[in-house]
Amino acid sequence: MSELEELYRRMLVIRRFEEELAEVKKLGEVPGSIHLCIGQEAIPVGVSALLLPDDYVTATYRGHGWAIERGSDLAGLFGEIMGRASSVAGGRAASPYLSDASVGFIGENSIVGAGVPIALGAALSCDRLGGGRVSVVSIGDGAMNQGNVHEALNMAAVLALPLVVVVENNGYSEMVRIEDMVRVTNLAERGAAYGIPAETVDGNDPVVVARAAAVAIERARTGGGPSIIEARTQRLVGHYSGDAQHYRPAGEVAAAREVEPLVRARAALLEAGRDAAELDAIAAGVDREIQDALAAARLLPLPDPTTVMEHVYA
Amino acid sequence: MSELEELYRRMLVIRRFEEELAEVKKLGEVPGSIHLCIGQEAIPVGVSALLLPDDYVTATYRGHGWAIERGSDLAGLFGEIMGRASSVAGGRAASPYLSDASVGFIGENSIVGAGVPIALGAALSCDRLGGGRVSVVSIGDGAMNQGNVHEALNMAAVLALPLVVVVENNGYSEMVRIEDMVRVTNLAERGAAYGIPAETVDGNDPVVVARAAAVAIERARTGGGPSIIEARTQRLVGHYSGDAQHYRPAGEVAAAREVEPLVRARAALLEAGRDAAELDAIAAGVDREIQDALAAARLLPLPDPTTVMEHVYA
Amino acid sequence: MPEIKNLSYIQAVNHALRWSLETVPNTVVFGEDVAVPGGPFGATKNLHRDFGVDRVFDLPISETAFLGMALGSAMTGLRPIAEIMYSDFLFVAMDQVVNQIANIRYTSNGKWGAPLVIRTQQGSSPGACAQHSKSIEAYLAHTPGLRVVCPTTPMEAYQAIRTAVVSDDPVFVVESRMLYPQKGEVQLDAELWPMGGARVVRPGADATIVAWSRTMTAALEAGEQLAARGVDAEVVDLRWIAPLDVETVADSVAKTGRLVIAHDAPGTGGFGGELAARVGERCFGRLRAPIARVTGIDAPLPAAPALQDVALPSADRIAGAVLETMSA
Amino acid sequence: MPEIKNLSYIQAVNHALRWSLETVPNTVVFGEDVAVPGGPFGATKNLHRDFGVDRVFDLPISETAFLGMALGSAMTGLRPIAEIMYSDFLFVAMDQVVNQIANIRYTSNGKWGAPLVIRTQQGSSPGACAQHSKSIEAYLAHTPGLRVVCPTTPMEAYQAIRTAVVSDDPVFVVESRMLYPQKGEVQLDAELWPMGGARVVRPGADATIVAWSRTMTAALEAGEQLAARGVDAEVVDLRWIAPLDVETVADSVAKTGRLVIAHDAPGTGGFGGELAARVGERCFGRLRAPIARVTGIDAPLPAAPALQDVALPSADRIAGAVLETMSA
Ligand SMILES: Cc1ncc(C[n+]2csc(CCOP(=O)(O)OP(=O)(O)O)c2C)c(N)n1
Ligand SMILES: Cc1ncc(C[n+]2csc(CCOP(=O)(O)OP(=O)(O)O)c2C)c(N)n1
Ligand SMILES: [Mg+2]
Ligand SMILES: [Mg+2]
Repeated sequence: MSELEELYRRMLVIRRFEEELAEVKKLGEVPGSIHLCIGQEAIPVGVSALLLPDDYVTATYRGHGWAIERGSDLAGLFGEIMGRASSVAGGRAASPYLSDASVGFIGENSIVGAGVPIALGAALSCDRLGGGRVSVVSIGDGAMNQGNVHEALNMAAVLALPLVVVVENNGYSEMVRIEDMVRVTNLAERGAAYGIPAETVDGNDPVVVARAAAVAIERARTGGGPSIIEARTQRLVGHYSGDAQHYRPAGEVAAAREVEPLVRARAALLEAGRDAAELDAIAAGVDREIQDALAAARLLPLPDPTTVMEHVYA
Repeated sequence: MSELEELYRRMLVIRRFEEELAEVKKLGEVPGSIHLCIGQEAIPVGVSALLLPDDYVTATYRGHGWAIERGSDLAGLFGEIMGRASSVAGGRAASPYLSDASVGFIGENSIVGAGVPIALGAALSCDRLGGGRVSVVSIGDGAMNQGNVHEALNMAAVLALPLVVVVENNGYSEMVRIEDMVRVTNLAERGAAYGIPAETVDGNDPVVVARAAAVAIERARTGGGPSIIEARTQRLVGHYSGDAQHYRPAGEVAAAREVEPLVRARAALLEAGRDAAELDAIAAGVDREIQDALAAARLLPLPDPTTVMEHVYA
Repeated sequence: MPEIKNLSYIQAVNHALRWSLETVPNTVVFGEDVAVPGGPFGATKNLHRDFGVDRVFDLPISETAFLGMALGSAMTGLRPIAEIMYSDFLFVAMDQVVNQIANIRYTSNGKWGAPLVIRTQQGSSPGACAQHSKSIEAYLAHTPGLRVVCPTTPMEAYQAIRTAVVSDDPVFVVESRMLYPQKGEVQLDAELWPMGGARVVRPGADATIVAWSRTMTAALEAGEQLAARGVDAEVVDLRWIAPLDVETVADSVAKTGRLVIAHDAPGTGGFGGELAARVGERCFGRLRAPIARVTGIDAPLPAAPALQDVALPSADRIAGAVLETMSA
Repeated sequence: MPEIKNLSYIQAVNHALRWSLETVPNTVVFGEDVAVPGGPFGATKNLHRDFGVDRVFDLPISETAFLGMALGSAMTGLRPIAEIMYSDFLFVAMDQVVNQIANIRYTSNGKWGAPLVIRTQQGSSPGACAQHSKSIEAYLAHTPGLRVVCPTTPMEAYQAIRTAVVSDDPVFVVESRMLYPQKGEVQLDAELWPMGGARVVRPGADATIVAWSRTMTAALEAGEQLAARGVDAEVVDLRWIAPLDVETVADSVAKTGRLVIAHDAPGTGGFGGELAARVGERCFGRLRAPIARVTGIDAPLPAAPALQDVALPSADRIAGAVLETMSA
């Protein structure tokens, strides 16, 4: 299987997971709101292709894709989001704050930017405990305006820690445009303020993302310190499950659908000689995987209310 | 009187105030610690030369010079710092947190960086209420690593507010060197991250500072948005009153004394033809002013303990 | 004839903000998604359209900077109303609250003031994670210099915001997300209410229940349950956390001899402790049973509804606590 | 033979940190001015020299980032000990405390943990401004998931830090700047103490005084004053705010029937309210007088000593409150 084909399959897993989740949400099986990464799959997939099992990943509320790429159990993820006694976080965290220690997933974070200082801590462990491990953190474009991110970037540079900061620039923070909230064209321009190598890449191409990640991760593994990768992308859906997207100009999403990662990867694969049936078979396989996981999640029990006070302390 | 001569005199006022304060502290008349701006006088003097009475100034705990330049009553300042019922803040604020609404002095701040968001607010008022007023805020080099400063700089740029941020880069944050705490050579390099014009200037020359301030303040007054001025300087004394400065390399302070603003200004004035006696007369006048203020402060009563609950609320 | 409308809580908030922009000079409204989008919950709907971008504007995700901006602009002539989207997010900007906004009047000896309003909303909802479900009034209550109100009805919300906007003190209006859809009558041209004051919502003789914020719903329901069982509970809405109206509560307890305090925030260190301490002192010798507290668990709030159900005060639990004080 | 030294409180802290670096694997110490300078108060003196820059290092003035770093590194194998120079500065990093550090064990269903220590110091001193004089224990106490200790003597400080460092929970060691110079005997090779537990420092029969942090000094002095007037006060050092040892306090009050709680933090919303509420509940019917609180004023703390003198609990005021409960 070619590199792209594998990346394509992995993006499909995330896409189908998210789509299925949207359906399950409509059925009333998901309490609370969910923030889907539909359209942004190339980023977790491209970056994670370079990661090893004992690396660490930190993400945001829009982090299902990162958890999946880390190798979290799909049924456990569905279950967690559906408020069940999941293998992931027992139903305590839900969609926007889940974590999974078993796969080095530091977790999502629902406080904008707050994951970066935490990922910095994981990078400190990687550095001090040895083994060439790295800590990757994903944030959104809007998060670049939070003080916590600024502080952590500077500190990562000063301590030369193995931290890779991935900025998934989807152009929006909730309902406002990033160009109205900063006075730089590319967020990667901020790297210079910290002395951190930074580049802006096409976030809808997993191969491009993987190439940038390879450089950054190699730099981190070999003591070269932090990097910033700004990956340009678009979300094809609302900020959260109930978002009517009135704020998006007409045609924007339709145009985005033309250049979204799965459409592009499929076209590239066809171009490279794969036939459609082959790709459909991959999709069917992914679909089964997702359906099985969802079915398994539906069998998970609800959390036992008598356990509500467990794990506040060690 | 020439521009430099007036600037020299004003620097002398600050210098003598601070020196006298150090003496008074030694005499046990000042409770708590004080953070003197000795060596950095050219910065408040150079910037304030361009300010009008209804502009706003915000500073740090090292802000006596800024308060003096704003026109705060010298006796009131001494009294405030000495824990007396002063005209400045009634003894409630002391050396590191004093403010003076009567002269548009938003105040010092003892939380590193926290004055910048507040000064941003004053800039918002300047903008929305009209009149071409500006808000100036002084911070230290170390404050550039606080999240609050980052957020406020970006916001000032986005809102194009009349804010002038003066970074008094004295090379140290308490006992650590700025070059160990950032990976840029000049802090002004960070301006680009916000799209804010920024420059690094000689902070020991009040004329140079005034020139930079003129540009920044004019920009602010005319709707051109914020600016950053990094003024390079050195403190000739400890971070605070009890600081033995073990962390400073041998000879550093001695070398700094050769190029400090008052020495340089005096030399320049002599060079320009002023004679020493003239300058000594200025110094003597300043000295009297300071002595008178201190004498007046010593006559101020202690705050009345029965007023302790006043002014918590309006 | 008074102008009375049937409005949801969030609509009442919108009306109060509109009133402020129309009536109180130099009012500005800012926060995240408050302008063009009209607010994540619709609180600021159409205000940007009607009052323009100079007065109603969106900001980057920089709460520290914009609460600082609220302070600095309030000191210098504006009357800012800032929105913190979820009360949990206040913690990223807590320095500006605790060390700046709360201090300035006192530390300037009254020469500066901070006439600003910070609106936020709190409480848990099904599926909300621990970072979107805190109830924060106790953190604010322990910070002298602030005023804090937790409105529970559309009319209360309308009046609380108006009172806050004309106040020369910094006021936190802590709204309740769970109550946003609830409707009620709002008299738009009502006189302004003074700041402070609890309200006896349900008079009763046997026991006193005090609650605030979302928990009032459970408290009132408990009152009904108890009535059905022949226990006549007096239910008091504390409303203002600061200034605190202990008198109304103490008067009620002097009458009933029994007190149950309910709130969603964790019990330990919650504001219920303060209230219990004060009433315990005032009503010493007049209490017929120990003061009981029914509160959120001493844990971060779990997201799964199955766990949330036992994590927060319910009408059942409040009624149960009252019955226990009756048998004490 | 036990190894006993006469140390100041700050020296005891230094010894405890040294013990941690020597004994507990993967311990790291970081903060502002803690490495080469040895700490603003000397707590980390020579640790950088003896353990190297990888384990003891200085950081930029970025408290949010470094508390987050403490959390992330604690989750992944290190045992960080972070220093927040003044407790007031914690508010700039409060999100990492309230929304991150306190949550992670619970929200991960026990799969992640945060074995970290945050040392800070609190309290007012003459001339200190309102931004350098907060007492913060109540904010922490209301945040489930944290452990909080306020040591009052060199030996307490030494043991509290050691207990904190080996704990798998996040522990705040809230030291007292005013007590730093005070000397006392420290047994360096003492067994570790378990976490929690108040201590009866002065046994007595007539009334109970509970205090913690700096205020213990005033409480003990009040005990002496009262003894001179024939009142035999029992003085309890609460020590751990979380976990809280109500039993020791309640046992004392069951005996004396009278309770005065003293702390420097503002009274309203202070931890004294919580304690009063708990004891009020437990000792209902056994109290001979209302529980009294002697606290810092409900205001930002003023800098001038003339104002500070009346702003904080003194031995006189505490003794006065006890006498009042005696005559109730
Ligand atoms: C501190 C904080 N402020 C505000 C929010 C509310 N909020 C949630 S997501 C979001 C937008 C974030 O935008 P971006 O960083 O671009 O990420 P994206 O959602 O686009 O992935 C905001 C403002 C929050 N969760 N935390
Ligand atoms: C938030 C916060 N963290 C730490 C401190 C302690 N502190 C006071 S001054 C200072 C150094 C500041 O350095 P810089 O910004 O360069 O200003 P300078 O003192 O050199 O004028 C520090 C760390 C503080 N006051 N506030
Ligand atoms: Mg975005
Ligand atoms: Mg400096």
